[in-house]
Amino acid sequence: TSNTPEAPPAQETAGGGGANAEPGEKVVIGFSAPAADHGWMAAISAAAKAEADKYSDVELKAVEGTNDVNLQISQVETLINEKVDAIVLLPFDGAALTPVALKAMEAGITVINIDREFDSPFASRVTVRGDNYGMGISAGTYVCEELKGKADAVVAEIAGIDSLPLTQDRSQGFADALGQCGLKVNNRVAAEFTVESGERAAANLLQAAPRIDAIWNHDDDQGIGVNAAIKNSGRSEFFMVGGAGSANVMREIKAGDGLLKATVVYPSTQGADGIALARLLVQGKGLSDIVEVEVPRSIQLSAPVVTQDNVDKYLEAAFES
Amino acid sequence: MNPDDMNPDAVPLLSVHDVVKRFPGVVALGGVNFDVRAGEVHCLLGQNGAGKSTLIKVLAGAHRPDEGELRWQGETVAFNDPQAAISTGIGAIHQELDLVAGLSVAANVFLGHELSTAGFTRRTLARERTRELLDLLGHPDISPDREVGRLSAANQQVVSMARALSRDSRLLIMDEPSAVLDQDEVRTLFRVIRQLTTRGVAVVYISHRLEEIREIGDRVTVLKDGRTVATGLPVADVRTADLIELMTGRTIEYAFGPRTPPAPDAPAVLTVRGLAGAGRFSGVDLTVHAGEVVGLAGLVGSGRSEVLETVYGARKASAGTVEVDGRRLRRGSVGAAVRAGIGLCPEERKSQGLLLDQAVYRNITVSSLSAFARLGFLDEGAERARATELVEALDVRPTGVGRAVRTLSGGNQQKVVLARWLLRDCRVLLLDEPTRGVDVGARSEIYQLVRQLADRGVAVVVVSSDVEEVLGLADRVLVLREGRVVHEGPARELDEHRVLDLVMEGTAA
Amino acid sequence: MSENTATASPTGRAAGTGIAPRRASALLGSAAGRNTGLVLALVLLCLAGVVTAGDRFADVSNVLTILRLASVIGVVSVGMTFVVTGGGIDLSVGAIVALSSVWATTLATQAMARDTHWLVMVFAALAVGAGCGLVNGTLVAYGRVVAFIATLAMLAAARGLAEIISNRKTQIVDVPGFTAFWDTSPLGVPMLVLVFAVVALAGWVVLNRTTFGRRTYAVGSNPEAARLAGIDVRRHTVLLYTLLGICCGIAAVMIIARTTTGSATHGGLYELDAIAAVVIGGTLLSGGRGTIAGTVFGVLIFTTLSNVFTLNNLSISAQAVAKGAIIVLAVLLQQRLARRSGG
Amino acid sequence: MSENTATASPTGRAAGTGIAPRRASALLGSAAGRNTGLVLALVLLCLAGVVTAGDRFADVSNVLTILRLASVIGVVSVGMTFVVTGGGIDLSVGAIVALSSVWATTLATQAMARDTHWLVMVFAALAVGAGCGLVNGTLVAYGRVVAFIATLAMLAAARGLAEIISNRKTQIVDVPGFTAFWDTSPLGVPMLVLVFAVVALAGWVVLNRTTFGRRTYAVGSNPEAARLAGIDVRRHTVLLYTLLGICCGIAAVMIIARTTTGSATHGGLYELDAIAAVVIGGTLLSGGRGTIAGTVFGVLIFTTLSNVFTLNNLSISAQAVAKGAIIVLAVLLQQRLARRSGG
Ligand SMILES: Nc1ncnc2c1ncn2[C@@H]1O[C@H](COP(=O)(O)OP(=O)(O)OP(=O)(O)O)[C@@H](O)[C@H]1O
Ligand SMILES: Nc1ncnc2c1ncn2[C@@H]1O[C@H](COP(=O)(O)OP(=O)(O)OP(=O)(O)O)[C@@H](O)[C@H]1O
Ligand SMILES: [Mg+2]
Ligand SMILES: [Mg+2]
Repeated sequence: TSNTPEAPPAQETAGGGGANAEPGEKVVIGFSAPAADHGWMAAISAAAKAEADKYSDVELKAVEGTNDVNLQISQVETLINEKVDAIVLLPFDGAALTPVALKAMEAGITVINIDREFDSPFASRVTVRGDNYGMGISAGTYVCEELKGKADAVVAEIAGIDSLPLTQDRSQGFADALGQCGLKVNNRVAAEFTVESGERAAANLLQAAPRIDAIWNHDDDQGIGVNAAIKNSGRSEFFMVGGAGSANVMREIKAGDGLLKATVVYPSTQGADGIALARLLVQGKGLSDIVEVEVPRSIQLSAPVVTQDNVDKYLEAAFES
Repeated sequence: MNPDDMNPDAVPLLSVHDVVKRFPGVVALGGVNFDVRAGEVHCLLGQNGAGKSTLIKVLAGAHRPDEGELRWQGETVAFNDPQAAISTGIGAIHQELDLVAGLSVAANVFLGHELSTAGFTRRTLARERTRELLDLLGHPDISPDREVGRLSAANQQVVSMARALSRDSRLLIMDEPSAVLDQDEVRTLFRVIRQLTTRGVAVVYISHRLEEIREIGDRVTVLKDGRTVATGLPVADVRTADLIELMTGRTIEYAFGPRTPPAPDAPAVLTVRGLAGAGRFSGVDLTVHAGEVVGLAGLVGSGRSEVLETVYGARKASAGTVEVDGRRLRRGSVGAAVRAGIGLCPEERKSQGLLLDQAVYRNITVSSLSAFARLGFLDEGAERARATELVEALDVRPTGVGRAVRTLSGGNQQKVVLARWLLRDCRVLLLDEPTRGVDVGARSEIYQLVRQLADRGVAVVVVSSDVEEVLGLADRVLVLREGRVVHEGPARELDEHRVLDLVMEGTAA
Repeated sequence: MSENTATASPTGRAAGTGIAPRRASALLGSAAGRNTGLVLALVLLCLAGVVTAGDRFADVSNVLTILRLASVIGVVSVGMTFVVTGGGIDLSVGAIVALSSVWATTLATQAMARDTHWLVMVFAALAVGAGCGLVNGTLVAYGRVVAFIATLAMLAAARGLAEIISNRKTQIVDVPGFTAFWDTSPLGVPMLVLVFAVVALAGWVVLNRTTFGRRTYAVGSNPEAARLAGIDVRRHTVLLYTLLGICCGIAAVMIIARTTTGSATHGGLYELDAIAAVVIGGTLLSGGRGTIAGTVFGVLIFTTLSNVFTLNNLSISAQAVAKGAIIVLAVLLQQRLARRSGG
Repeated sequence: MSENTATASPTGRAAGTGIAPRRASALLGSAAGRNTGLVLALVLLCLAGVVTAGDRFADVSNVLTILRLASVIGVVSVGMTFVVTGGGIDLSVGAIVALSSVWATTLATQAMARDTHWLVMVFAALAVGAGCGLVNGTLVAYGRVVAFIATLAMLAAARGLAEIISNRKTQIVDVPGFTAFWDTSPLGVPMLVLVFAVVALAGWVVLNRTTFGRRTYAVGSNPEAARLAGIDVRRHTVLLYTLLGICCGIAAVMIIARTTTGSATHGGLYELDAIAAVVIGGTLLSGGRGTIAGTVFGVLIFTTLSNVFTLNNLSISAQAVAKGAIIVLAVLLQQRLARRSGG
């Protein structure tokens, strides 16, 4: 795929300027992620590739995205066989990919774990985590603030693929945060991170709840479909909070004329971060902007709430879905 | 019509020159020559597997010949698909019923040349025209709206004929149309054929019943092993014995020899009491002793097949009991019947009898697998060896037991079903139309076989629409009418007329 | 079976008169008999909806929501009914919907649509759908590739192509005429539902009242017999897949209208949904038997089911378990009734 | 078909002697003939791998990687071959794998396994698989629910149940004996691959050398004729689905071993992969014809394909398109060759 858009300039801070940008020894990086079957995941892969293209000393081997852990394991095995220097791995299921990641580490390959965490600290050198639970907390807190004083407010949630642990984490965070202000999730449906499924889930949801005060939708890509359903129903008594932070949504927030008031960023830059970190690690460099000599073991990205007030800051790094 | 009335020098309607058709490993047609004149009934004779159906399929555009030439009124033609043959004016009734089971009678009759305006079917018109055709064929009882799959084999054959008549063919080919018909219906068929020929339509007629050939045929062509051994013989001038010799290369005693009935004190093997099948038949009592052959006579649709199938457990009885050697069988369980030693050669060999895509030997051994198995592991060598013995005993051609049954000719397929039960050494053998589509030679072999089995103490029940066959084969005959036994008695006390009377009584009124 | 009861007298000879009225009632009975189970299942489902969700279920806007949700997959299922009745199967429908939706919403197509008329987008979608169907049909009929494999290959290829073309981005539609048209609700019926109704009706007419439909049954039931009757079975097969392809194109337009986007992720698992609706509607997977009415009921049952679940705020996993159980019960019910009506 | 060439002399009478050796060679010939296309496709694929990736492809560890990947879906496909040959289909295999994997790794099961023996987990998985298969088979054979629908219902129900039991969490295995056992590689062959080999071999023996296998062909070829030949078709059908369920249980154990987890998301889309492998291997979806060897080749072709793609760093969407094209080419190749050897 060609990647004209949004090679995120903001992220260059990860590699830093200065010495770290200088070409070093050649680094072969393997990259494996779940199937790019929705916008955020596609953006992750695209950003990784774009990041790799920036460095003349990085060769990227990106393998077929898949939602079959069995296949993903074998892809990592292939990368091990190929003796790549580092593997940036966004596992479909963190726990399930742990054994093979351990195998890679034992083979002397630097493994960078992205987003969904392994269950062994020895399975990766660095973990770049999005914060799914935190995302739910952020969304819940925002909803609480907006609905302050409305004790009987109806809150709805449109989750992503419900069988994924990350969805569970997000929902848990959301419920916990709402609990703090005495609210709860009154109606919950799940979609599949796709536009179409979002429309379907939302259409049914709007029938299920005749009155809604706030909706949190986990994923901005499916949000396009959610919007279509809302428009179709002609309802407007509520406000909506998104998730992931696509460029579309940010522009909508900026315009401020829709029901969408905020979105919780789930950085799609993780893939790019992983590539940059892998390169530094293999070349034996540190993060030049911090004092620490070594690259840290764990980086947790924050899940900030983007509203009309601060949208400009995030718009540039947002992914086009 | 008498062939002498026609001008033999006129260009034949269709002539066939040195046609060759090969299948993998088999030369089905090895050089066939014959010609058909307008207005004649040309009979094709030959043993099972001689190549008759293959020839028909070549003429109907369903097979492309490998060599040779077809001429239509003197012009060379090549049929690349059935459509080409149809539009030339050739209609065919194929041996294996070529109907679409899920469609109505009317839809089947006009399949491929639907009555329509602008693509929309004209159902009322089709229904009317179908009814006319069925009337012509003596079957006003078949509703044009009936689903064809629910009709009896005989009625399906009638639909097939109606369909062939629905197109104005100049040449009509009939591949064993009479195999499933009873005598009454055959007579109607002949009447229709005569009407056609007086209009100048040519008919190619295939049958294994030589007496039919005598009655309807003008000229006859004989095939043997895919070659014409005689062609264009005027029927009136050849003796039946000569025809048989041309077909088989030997003479066959085509009659039922005298037979000693079983000892009167022979034990009863099969005892059926008060058997009934929901709404179809009831109150059937039947006792068959060791070594006895019992015949079931009746009209098509009188319920004979259903009685057999119910005895066998393939249909659930609504009342009554079945005992073998004094032990009562579990109702509605084929497994129990087979274990007790009953075997059934079903009426519809394709849909009920055969695993068409499986090898011949697998079809033969399927009911006796445990005999070839130790701890569930099969001895395939032994299977093939036993199957080969049977195939040779029954003269199934070609003999290779590894070939798929689908590639055998109709009559040979029938023998494969028989072989299955011969292998099992049954106590009771139920035969439903066992000689349907079987050639003269094989038929007398099957008769002998049935007698041999009986002599070995097997209890045999035979259903056949061929009254002569029932009388000749059976020791005792039961006549069924509308699902009830209306007569029971020794075969020698009956003759054809008496049986026909019994069978028809009531329905004629 | 019910037909027999009416027309086959024990003698096997029904009187010439009297056949017609009996036949008519038998036919009616059989049509109802064939679908009573489905109708009943749907009615029970609706009852469950009313009991558990009351007015929220039995509400015009909710019914319209169900119908709108049913329409896209419904159009695909109607096309699928033809292919399955004709003895085939098509796993690529979802992928074709995706590819058509992407193709119809590329920047180039949209630009052209804005310059000329939004029907350009519709044509693009239909053409892509028909093209894919044509390829499927040709592979199956002339290449003699098993339908399952040929269409599985198309599934992979079409979705891959859709991703390449869209660069995995969701393509948002910005052709005013297009959205405006699809937002209308003539006579209070949303345009989507109207299109579904028209497609279903047309499908019914074609399958039951035309030579094409008649031949579809024949080809599916006994291709050899159809061939011997002079039907060009291979050409017919190609036509069937092409027809389904066109239905996918229509579905693509509908989904573009519904979501205002084209995307390579559209139509996910449609193959399973459509085949399930068709099969539960009584169409035989082995070909030769199929009804459009049954398919429509099948689609409605599935859509209503998920609507009722959502109205009741059921957890997704519990929904799945319940769905499995309900499907089986519906089919068993349908069977018992069909057997009873058959006598 | 090639058998005919060898055994059927034009006179229709092969000499009594000489049959045996001829038959043997014919059998060999036919087995090769039936699969030459597949073998060739696999060889071509491997060639492509060697040409494009050189030593990285033709490397023991890479071959083992391919085989390891093939083993889980391979075991399911072997079971699927039985069901499809017997005239059925099973869409629930992936869901059964998920449910078995979850059941075998619940805290309770693991606690019991630690207290007694890790085989407890294996038994749990097999029992769950067999149970689901039994339900499928019973619905199809005795409930007369169309296989497509019955197993679709099972798909929904089993996955839902797996989610409920696991509470949608990935369950991590912590039974030392279990992991240790599966990590061994007797004679350099990974345990997973060994299990696959054993299952495939056993499957071949059962299908080709036992009464059970023979009955499977009979039931799939013509169930009515099989019934009238005295085979208990319904019981046999139940056994077939149960057998497949057990294979799913084995596959679940294998995937637990491979990932050290049990999860409701395991086995996603296995139904499609398994059926595709079975069908590309020459098994007829309509039943009556099937070979285990073909299925194994089918699985290997699909896994090798994805390995070659991975080695070549192909873009993901391009892979999908290429995959579609290659599948069709493989089948067409297979067909041309089969026809040649047959004609
Ligand atoms: N599709 C086929 N494939 C292989 N062999 C075939 C095929 N069709 C027919 N044959 C063979 O061709 C020969 C002629 O068969 P055909 O059906 O024409 O015989 P027939 O004269 O009609 O016999 P019957 O009286 O039994 O109907 C047989 O040996 C048969 O096995
Ligand atoms: N399953 C069925 N559904 C409807 N009608 C049936 C069914 N089975 C049989 N019949 C009808 O019942 C009648 C009796 O059939 P059966 O086959 O027993 O008669 P038969 O005396 O053996 O005649 P034939 O010589 O045609 O076999 C036939 O008219 C047949 O069409
Ligand atoms: Mg014949
Ligand atoms: Mg009968």
